[in-house]
Parts: sequence; C-alpha cells; structure tokens
Amino acid sequence: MQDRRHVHETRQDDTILRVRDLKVSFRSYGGLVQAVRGISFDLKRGETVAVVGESGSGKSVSIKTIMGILPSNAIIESGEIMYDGKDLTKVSEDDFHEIRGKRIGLIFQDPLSALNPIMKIGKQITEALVLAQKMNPKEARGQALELMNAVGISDAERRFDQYPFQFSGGMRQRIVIAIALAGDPEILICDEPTTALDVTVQARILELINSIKKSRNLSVIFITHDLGVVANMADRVNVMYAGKIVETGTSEEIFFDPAHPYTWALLSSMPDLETKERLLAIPGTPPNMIFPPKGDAFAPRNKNALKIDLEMEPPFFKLSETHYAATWLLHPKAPKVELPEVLKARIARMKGGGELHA
Amino acid sequence: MPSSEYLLEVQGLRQYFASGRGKNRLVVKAVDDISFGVKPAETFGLVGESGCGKTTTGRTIIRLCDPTAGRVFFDGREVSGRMTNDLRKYLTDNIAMIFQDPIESLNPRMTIEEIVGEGLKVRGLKDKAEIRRRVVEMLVKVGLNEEHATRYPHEFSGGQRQRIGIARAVIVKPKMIIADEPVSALDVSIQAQVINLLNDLKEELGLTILFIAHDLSVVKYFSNRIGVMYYGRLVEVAKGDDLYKNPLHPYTRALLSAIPQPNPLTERTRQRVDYVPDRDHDYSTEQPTMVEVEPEHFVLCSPSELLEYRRRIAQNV
Amino acid sequence: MLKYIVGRVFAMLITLFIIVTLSFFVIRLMPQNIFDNPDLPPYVVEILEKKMHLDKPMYVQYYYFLRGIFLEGDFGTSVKIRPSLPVFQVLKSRLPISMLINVLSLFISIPIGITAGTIAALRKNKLPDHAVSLLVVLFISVPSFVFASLMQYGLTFLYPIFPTLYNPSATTLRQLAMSITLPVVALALNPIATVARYLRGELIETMSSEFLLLARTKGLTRAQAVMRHAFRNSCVPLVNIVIPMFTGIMGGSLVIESIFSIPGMGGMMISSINAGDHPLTIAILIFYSIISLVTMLIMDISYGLLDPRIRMGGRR
Amino acid sequence: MFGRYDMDEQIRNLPDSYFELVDQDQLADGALPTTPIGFFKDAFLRFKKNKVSMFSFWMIVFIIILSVIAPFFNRYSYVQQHTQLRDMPPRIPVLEKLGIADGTRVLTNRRKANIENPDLFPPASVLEVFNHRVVNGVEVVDAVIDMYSYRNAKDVYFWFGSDYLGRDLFTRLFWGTRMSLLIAFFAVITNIIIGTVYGAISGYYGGTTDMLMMRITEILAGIPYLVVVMLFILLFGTGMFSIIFALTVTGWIGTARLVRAQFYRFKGREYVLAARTLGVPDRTLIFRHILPNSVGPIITRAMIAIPGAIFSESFLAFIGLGLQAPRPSIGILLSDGQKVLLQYPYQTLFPAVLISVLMISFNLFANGLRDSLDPTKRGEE
Repeated sequence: MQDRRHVHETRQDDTILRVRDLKVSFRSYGGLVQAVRGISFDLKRGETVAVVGESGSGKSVSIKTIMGILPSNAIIESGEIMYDGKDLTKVSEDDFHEIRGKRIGLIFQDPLSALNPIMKIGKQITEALVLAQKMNPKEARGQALELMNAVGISDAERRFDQYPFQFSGGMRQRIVIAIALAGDPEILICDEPTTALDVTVQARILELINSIKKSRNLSVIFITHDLGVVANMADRVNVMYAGKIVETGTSEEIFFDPAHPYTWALLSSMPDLETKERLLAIPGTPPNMIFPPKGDAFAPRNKNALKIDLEMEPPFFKLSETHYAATWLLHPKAPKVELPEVLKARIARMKGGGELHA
Repeated sequence: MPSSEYLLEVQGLRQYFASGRGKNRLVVKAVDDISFGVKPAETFGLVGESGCGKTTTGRTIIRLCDPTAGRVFFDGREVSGRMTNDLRKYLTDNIAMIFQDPIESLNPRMTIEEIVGEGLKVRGLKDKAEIRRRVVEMLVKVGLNEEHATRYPHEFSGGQRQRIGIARAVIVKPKMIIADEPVSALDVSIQAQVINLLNDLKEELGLTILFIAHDLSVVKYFSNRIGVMYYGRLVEVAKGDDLYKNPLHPYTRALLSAIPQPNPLTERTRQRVDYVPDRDHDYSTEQPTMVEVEPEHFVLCSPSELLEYRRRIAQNV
Repeated sequence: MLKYIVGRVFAMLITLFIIVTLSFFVIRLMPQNIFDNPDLPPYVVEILEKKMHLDKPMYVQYYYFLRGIFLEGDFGTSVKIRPSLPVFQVLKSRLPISMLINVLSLFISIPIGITAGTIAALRKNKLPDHAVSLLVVLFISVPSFVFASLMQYGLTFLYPIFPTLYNPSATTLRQLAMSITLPVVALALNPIATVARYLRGELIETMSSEFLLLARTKGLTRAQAVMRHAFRNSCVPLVNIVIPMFTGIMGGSLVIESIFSIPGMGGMMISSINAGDHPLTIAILIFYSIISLVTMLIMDISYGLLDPRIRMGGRR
Repeated sequence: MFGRYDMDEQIRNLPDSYFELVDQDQLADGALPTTPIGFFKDAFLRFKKNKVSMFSFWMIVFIIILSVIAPFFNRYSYVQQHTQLRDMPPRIPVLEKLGIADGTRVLTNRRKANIENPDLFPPASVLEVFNHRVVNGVEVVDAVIDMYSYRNAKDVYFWFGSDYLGRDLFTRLFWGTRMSLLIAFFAVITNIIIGTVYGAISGYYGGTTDMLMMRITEILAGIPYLVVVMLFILLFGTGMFSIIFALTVTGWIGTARLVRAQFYRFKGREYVLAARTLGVPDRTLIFRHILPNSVGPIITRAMIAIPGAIFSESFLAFIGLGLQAPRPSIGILLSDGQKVLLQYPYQTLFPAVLISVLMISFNLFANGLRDSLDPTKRGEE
C-alpha cells in the first residue's frame, strides 16, 4: 500500500491542466500570509475535480492563481501551472486575457456582486464576444440568446435588455454561468457557486452545471466546503487544509475509505439527515497562516497526533493508484488508529445506499 | 387559549412590513398567519429558505418587532400585547436569543466580560467581583477561559465568538433560547463544536430551544419537532423522523429532495422534485388550513389534499 | 422615471417657496426702512410705499411679493445701486459674464479631475498617485481667493502674462480669454481636486469589486475591464458631488469677481450688501437659489438616467 | 507527483519513538497571543505611526498656541493705530541683518531729485539707488528705502509690517487667527451637537419620526448654504455669535445625515439586537452600543468641518459680512490685504500663508484620524 510512486509522464495526454508545487503568499500588515503552501494536482479532460476545504484553506487562492486574477499583494513563490504547453504563472497580464474566458471560464460565489449593476445583462454576456473575439454585435446577440436558453433563462429575448437587479439569485447565477460559457472555454472553474443560494436553487444550479459539463465536454474544477455538493459533482476530490492538499482520491475513496484525520473530521462533524449520535467536533481553530505550525498543520487539532506530526511534515502515502493521503498514520511504524465510531457507522449506512426517496 | 402543554405558543402570528405610501405602498407578508407550540425542554426547529420569514418569526416572538396580528403566549402569559416595562422584563428574563453572525453580534468596543456580563448588570447585579466570577464560570462552560474575559471580540475566531454569544444568552438563566441560524456562518469544522455545545447546555440546563436554520440536516439532527416555512407560511409541522419519512407538503418534499447528501452513491441517482405552487395546489375553490394529519403531524392543505395525504400515510406505514 | 422627475420638481418648488418666504421676511425685518433717505420728501415716500403696497398689512404684502415673483417675474426694484430700476433688469446685464466664468470652471474641472483621479487610482501608491494626492490636499485646503491673490501678484505683476483686472472692453476672443483665465483657474482648482479625490476613491473601490474580476475572467483586457466597468460605474456617483461643487463655484465667484473687478453678479451682490440695497440683495439670493436648485434637479435626473436601479423604479 | 517525500529509505527508517501518539485529550482553546487593546488606544497607536498626520497635529497645536500667546510678544494691541507708520514693511530683529524682513521697500520710478533731497528722504534711509534712466526729460531712478529710517522710527519693529492705519500686522494676524479659530470651533461644536442629536433621534426611532425629520433636512439642504448664511447675517448683523450661528443654520444637516445613517446601520446590528433581547434600556443602547461605534466618523467629520468653517468665515469677511472693524480675523486681513496686493504684497502674504497652512494641517489631520478610526483597519500596523 505504500509503494514508491513515480510520475507517469507518459499518461499526460488526457491531462489538461497540471498544477505542480504551487506556493502563493500575501503581503499583509502582520507579515507574509502563506495561503497556498505547495499544492499539486491534475485536471483530466472531461472530469470534475473538487477542492474541499474551509475558509482560509487556500482553495480560492489557488484558483485565482490559475485564472491570473490574484490581487496585487500576492506573490507566487514557486510552482507551475501547465496548460496547453504554457506555464500560467509566467504568462504576462497582456497575454492572459487570451486564456481567460476563451480557454478557462470562472463562476463566482456571489452572483449579485459579480454582475455589473448598471449594465444590461445581454451586454454583459456579449461584451467579451464582441471585444475579445471581434464577433459582430448581431451575431453575438444570437449566441447570447442561445446561451441564455441553454442555462435555463426563459423569455431570453425580453430579459436580454434587463439589469441584474431585476433577476433573482438563482437567475443571476445562471447569467454568470452564461457569461463564463460565452467564450466557449474548455475548463470551467466554479468557486463555491451555490454557497449564496438556497438549497432548492442550489440543486437546480448543480444540475445545470453537470448537464453543461456533459454537453460541452468541459473539465471542471469545483471549489466548495460542502461535502454533499462534492458527492454530487466530483469525480475526484482534493481535501485542503492550511494551504496544502492533505488527501486526494476518487469520490468513492474519499467518502468510503478516508485516510486523513482531517477528512474523517470533515465527514463526521456535520450531521446528515440520519445522524443521531454525537457529532465529532474538531477542537480549536484553523492555524494562523502567517505562522503555520511546524510539521503537520492539523496536528494541534488532531486527537490522534503522533510525535512526528509536530516535527516533520508528512509525505503523501499511496493507498491506490488514485488515492493518496499526507498523514504519518499511514507509515508502517505508526500505531493502528481506528476510524471514529460515528464515521464507521455513517460509512456503513452510506454503503448500504440511501433509502431516501426510493 | 393557552394550553398547559406548550411553554411557547404562537397563534395566528402575522408580521407585515409596509413600505412606500399611496400607490407605491408595498406590503411584504414576512410572516403570514402561523401557529405552533414549543413544549418545555424540547427543541423546535424552524426551517426554510432565505426570505421565508423564519428569522422574522423569532424576532417577533422576542419582540424585536411588534406583531401585526396574532398572539404569542409564554408559560401561559401573553407576550404579544402592548409593551410595558413589566412585560419587557418578563420577556427578557425568560427568553434569550443567539444570533447568526459571529462578527456582527458582538459589540467591537466592549470586552468579553462587558458583553457577557451585560445581562447580569441589566438585571441589577452591581457587585463587579460577582459579575466577573459568573462571567468566568460561564466562559469556562463554553470552552473559553478566564484570560479571555478582558479581550475584545475581534481577537477571537468565528467559533469562539459564537460561543461567547451563547454564553451571553445563557448567563441570564432563561427558560427558552431562540437560536437564529447559530451555525450557518461558521466553517464546517467549527459548526460541530457549536452544535455539541448547544446540545450539552440544553441537557444540563433543561433549556427549551427554538432553533431557526436553513439547513434541514442540522435542524433535523438538533430538533425534536420541525416546522417548515415557505414564503411566510408554515406549511408542515412534524417530529423530525416523521417529516423525513413522510414528507407530505410538496414543498417539504422538494426541500428534502434538494439537500445534497455526502454520499456519492445516492447523489448520483438523486431525483430532485420541484415545487411549483400553482401546479402543485389547486386552491381555486378550497382554501388550505393547518390540519393534523396524523398525531403531531400538521400540514397546510385543502380538504381534498388532506384525503390524498391520509392515503399516502396509510400506504407508507 | 416620470414620477421620479415630477417628485423632484415638486420638492424643488417647495424649497424655492421657502426661500422666497424667508427672503420676504428678512427684508421686512430689516431694522431700517429702505426709504430712510432724508432727501426724499415725505409725500414721495408715501407714494412709493403705496406703490409697493407697504401701507397694507404684512400678509397682503406677502401676497403681492409672491404674485410678483411667480406670476410676473417681478423681483422688485433696486433702491440704492441702480435706483428704481427693476432688479431683473440689473441682473440681466450682470448675469452672462458670471455664468460664463462659473460654467467654464465647472466644465474644465470635471475632465481634468477625472483624468487626475483615474491616473491616481490606476497607479495607486506609486509616484503619480502621490503627486495627485499632494495636489489634491493643496487645492482642497487652500481657499480659492488665496490662489487668486497669488496668481494675480505672480502672473500679472511680477510676470505680467495676464491682465491684472478683467477687461470689460475686450473685443477679441483672445482678449476675453486672457482676462478670464485667472478667475476661471482660481475657481476650478478646488473642484478639480474634489473630483480627483472622489473618483480615485470610487475607482479603487470598484476595481476591487467582484464584477470587475468577472469582467477580466471574461477575457477583457485590464484596460477594457477598467474602462467599461470600473470607470463608468464610478462616474455615476460623481453626479452627487457636482451639485455642491457648482454651488461652491458660484459662491467662490463672489470673491473672485471682486478680486478681478469682473462686472458680474458677485460684484453686484457685494456692493448691494454693502450699500444696504436689500431688494436687490434678496433678488440676487433668490436668483442664486433658483440656479442651484435647477442644477440639483438636472443632476438628480441625470443620476436617475445613469443608474437603471433608479430609472426602473428600484431603490437607490 | 504529490510529495517531495516519498516512501524512501530515510522515511521508512524513521525511529519508532516518533510514532507514539501524543496525549492530546484536552484540546481547549489556548490563550491568545496578542495583548488586549481598546479601540481608541489602537486607533491612537495607529495614528501615531502616520507621520504626516502627526506633523499636522503638532502644526495645529503650534498655531493654536501662537494665536493665544503671540499677541503678547510685543507691545502693540490689535487696535492700536500709528498714523505716522502706515503700510510699513515687515522688520524683524536678527533677520533684518540677513536682508530678510529688514523694513525696506523698493520705490520705483522716482525723480532722482526727490530721492536725493534730504528733506524728503533722510540720507540714512536711502540704501541703494539704481536703474538710472531718463523719462520725458526727467531723471528717474529706483531706490531701496529703509522705511523705518525714512519715517524716523528706527527702534520700531513691525514684525509682519503694518496696515493702512499703522496697526501691527503680527498682532492682528494672530488675534485674527484666534477669532477665526474660535468662530470655527464654536460653529463646528454647535453643528456636531445639533446634528448628532437630530440624526440620533431620527435614526434610532425610525418610522414616521424619521421620515418627517428627513423631509425637513431635505428641504433645508435644498437651500444653498451661501444664501442661508447671507440671509441670516443680513438679519442678525455681523457679530461673532451671529456668524457662528449663520454657519450652523444649515451646517448641521450633513452631520445629522451622517449620524442618522450610522444609527440606522448600527441599530440593526446583531449586537444591538442582542442587547435589546437582554432588556438593555434605550439610553444604554444609544450611549454604550451605538454611539461609541459611530463616534469615529463623527470626529472625522468635525475635523473636516473646522477648515470648512474657517474658510466660510474668511469668505464672509471678504464680501463684507465678517466681523466688524476693528476686530481682525484671517478673512478680514486677507480682504484688507487684497486691496493693496500689488503695492504691499506682504499684507496678503502672511494671512494667506497662515490660512493655507492651517487648512492643510486640518485636512491632513482629519485624513489621518479617519484612517486610524476606521474599524476595518483595526489591528493593522
């Protein structure tokens, strides 16, 4: 289970985006905030990769880096983001607008603040087509109307000339999706696209993203803190904590065979509709990223912390071809630590399949 | 008529907000004729989407706003009438509130000791050492320590602030607590801390809780009974398990079907149900009323819908 | 939108009415009689008083005063500066040059201020920003009449580039331009700084907004995103500060006109105040009020036009 | 692809003792690394770091102190006239030796005969004669004249010169500064008090009260500031209090709006609601929960209003509606100086510099204050 792993350079033809050892920091008044501390992951064509973590775990910063929209006080300390033969961390601002929109699209968390309040939504959808792709306005309008229909905005002709404040939250998010799709990108990055929405609206937006992904063969990076959403969307999952990926695997591996204590905690800290037992609370608070802890960043909050956790950063241990976790508990010399009872029970229940809505 | 069964009883509560005048007058029926009761030492969950009036309901009960119509009884005494000093004292002595936003709900200019101790001070406690002692005792109870008493809110993390908010509410020994989305602004890993703390306090102090949230999973985990709200109306009230096994109102069914579960197996096959009021109800001839379909399971429905619901229950059991 | 405009016009009329009423009572409460000239024989005073309805009770006088202004456009008669000339006539001769200077100051200050503010925002915390900030503090702090004096001494006396005083007999455009340059510049410095400071703040805020990020992720270049989204959005609230700016210019113009001896409303107002020609003073004040109320109205309406949330009946 | 460490030798052979569980059953919240700092102390600390604002602050203090004590530096009073010594140029001991402020004046285009006539110009007073030329057959020169010798007042020093009535401008300037500052301070204090009370009532009670009160301010604000001030002064005369009140008539509206907005915002804040549910009385809510949180913008506004009031006062003085003679204010000095600008520029220079420095200082001070009182920047260094 802990074999030496080599990077398979040969099998990268279906890999569309490769992130390697990315480190991003922010200059702040208090010091250098180490937001992302060396993450690596691949995005394959046509798959959805979820990045799960709580606020401050560095998930939004990593996708801002991919999009080249970091604020000016950010520093990319090291690493590369390989896309289409180019390293996106080295692409200049002047060239980056060729990639944004046309190749990589982004959907925002808050659809209200993401739309310009005083510009007609039709114009917001078409402006990139007209300005960046030199399409003539009439053609662009036709394409925009098509897109609006595709994302489920009915009565598109009339709504084309309306302003964002005339739409509901769910509709605004649909507009943002239409804008992201306007450039016909091959990668779609979703930054908590449903956090600001109600559950029923969220369900519809997730369905929409899934169906668009299929029909356009998109590769999706999906950022969220909601494991339910992850289960719904993701083929593969990266769990982030304190600026690092601590576990990565397929959706099934993460949900049914989690290996990192933080993943355990995430899975068992929130009740689902059938939970009765006491929740497993993670004590303490996430670390201050100006002074990230030595060793395993999660150790101070981990009931099963080992001595080495406080000294040395754990490497990735391989559990399967697709499943890796960075925790010393997987070291052969480590004591066997059982899954928490709550989690065991829950996984058993999950594997039994939901009797929900049979 | 207040019955002895309930500690808090809400009857036909309405809360309308009007804006504009003349032709521009716009009335928002934030809460529109809702009735429910909360039994002593139980947790009643109020769930619904943003703008459904659940927060307004909580705020109206504790009289942060005056109700447009309807009556509210607490322990047999009406608390919805004209505000007198006596009534205010009765209300504030018995019901406390926990708020949603851990940043917004603590005064940035006051120390933790002042914030938590304010309720004691208002109740006439003058002895500073005694206030200090009780504040520290309370802080320890919510997992903080004495050193934290002299601190200002901005020095704490979200979860810690929320625990301070709980300490502030509990220190005055209320009989009931209205918890308005106490965990929704917190990070996932912190939510469990707060939920467990609330659970412990509830056991230890025998608190009655009105728990308001939009997350049905959390509400179901935490509450004995649940009320589902939709656009100002209470559409279904039932015990948690009944609601989950036998959702009757189409909105409840839509809500349940929309909740993403952290389980890739079920998620991939999940069938979402939409709720379209105009399609799902025909109220052209019959008006819906709140009816007890089975013991302790109330649904807002018309007589013909009632028949249909009864039939469904019979099949399921 | 129509409702919005009607509402604004209505509010403006109420304000105007209040100003007129206040003015009326101020004249009447003036300690001395406006005909206290001992040279006038009593019967003349009597005739005059009759003609101006001064022998009637207060409320009747008030009625005539209102009627004069609103129905006949009659603001009264000057008593000292240009005796027995209708005030309206006096104003008419003085108005054009004042308006020329004021409107010119406003019109040059807005583009310059916008440019400076934009440069400062785009080069935030760099040299251009610091330079603009320095000038902003200087121009906002130092009163326009200090600048006027400074320029008058420096540019007309030490280095006589411009004429010291306004040249009333200017015939060519060049002469006119030369003689109003200094007053216009003196009046424009403060508005330039105000616009620059305000726009810089607005732009910096808008540039960190999510919709600007979205605009960039669409594939617009930074310049396109800033111009089409940040810039336009930031200019809308500028309308809010243009109103007080224009009234500020008109106020400043009183002093500047007197410094450069410009025969405009300002000079007239100062001399009428000092001479105690109250009907004239008050007429000028009412006139000023009307101008600034109309400016306000125009700005309110343009705000509505620029911001769809108001135009469509939404809320501000 | 994932780790910099893989399961290589080094890692496989880590000592066993490393892999013991740490006893971490008690995972309580630790003590905080920071020391508690109250809001105002924090603001003060941050303000102190802003060098420009600190400098402005000390500049303001310096000018205030001067305005109090400077009039006692010499033996003149602000009304004392020296009819023989009108429009004297500045003359300051010590500096005069360096050729600055030495009481000289350049007279241009004078007949040479006159300059050389000892009855007109005592020989000691003529320091330099230059630019000899002939105009219309008359010999004409320019000359540097020591005005103090010329007027036979060798031991007289008008530090900033004298005005058209021979009054000492140094004394008048700082007397004037004192008057201007007093007027500004009083006007602003009244503004802030009225505005705060009005805005607080309007914002706190809301509803119909608020609507009515806001309609009133809307109409008042529609009347141009200048018009109100002038009507007021026309009616009540040009005394100091009349000016103060004139500046207050509509000046408070801005404050009221600001305070109302603050109250409106804060009264809906959850901590205020929380206090209400605890039974905290209105008085405490206002003074303990709302006001302390809105005091930052109010202070900043007051600081910005002071230079505004100084400006308005000098503006009124300029158009003849200021304090009455012989009382000086900066505006009156400027206005007087302006009349003789081209002949005696120093009469304008000193008040112009003073008012500029004062206004710049107040504005910079207010900027720094605003930044340090901004709660969103709290804890930053």
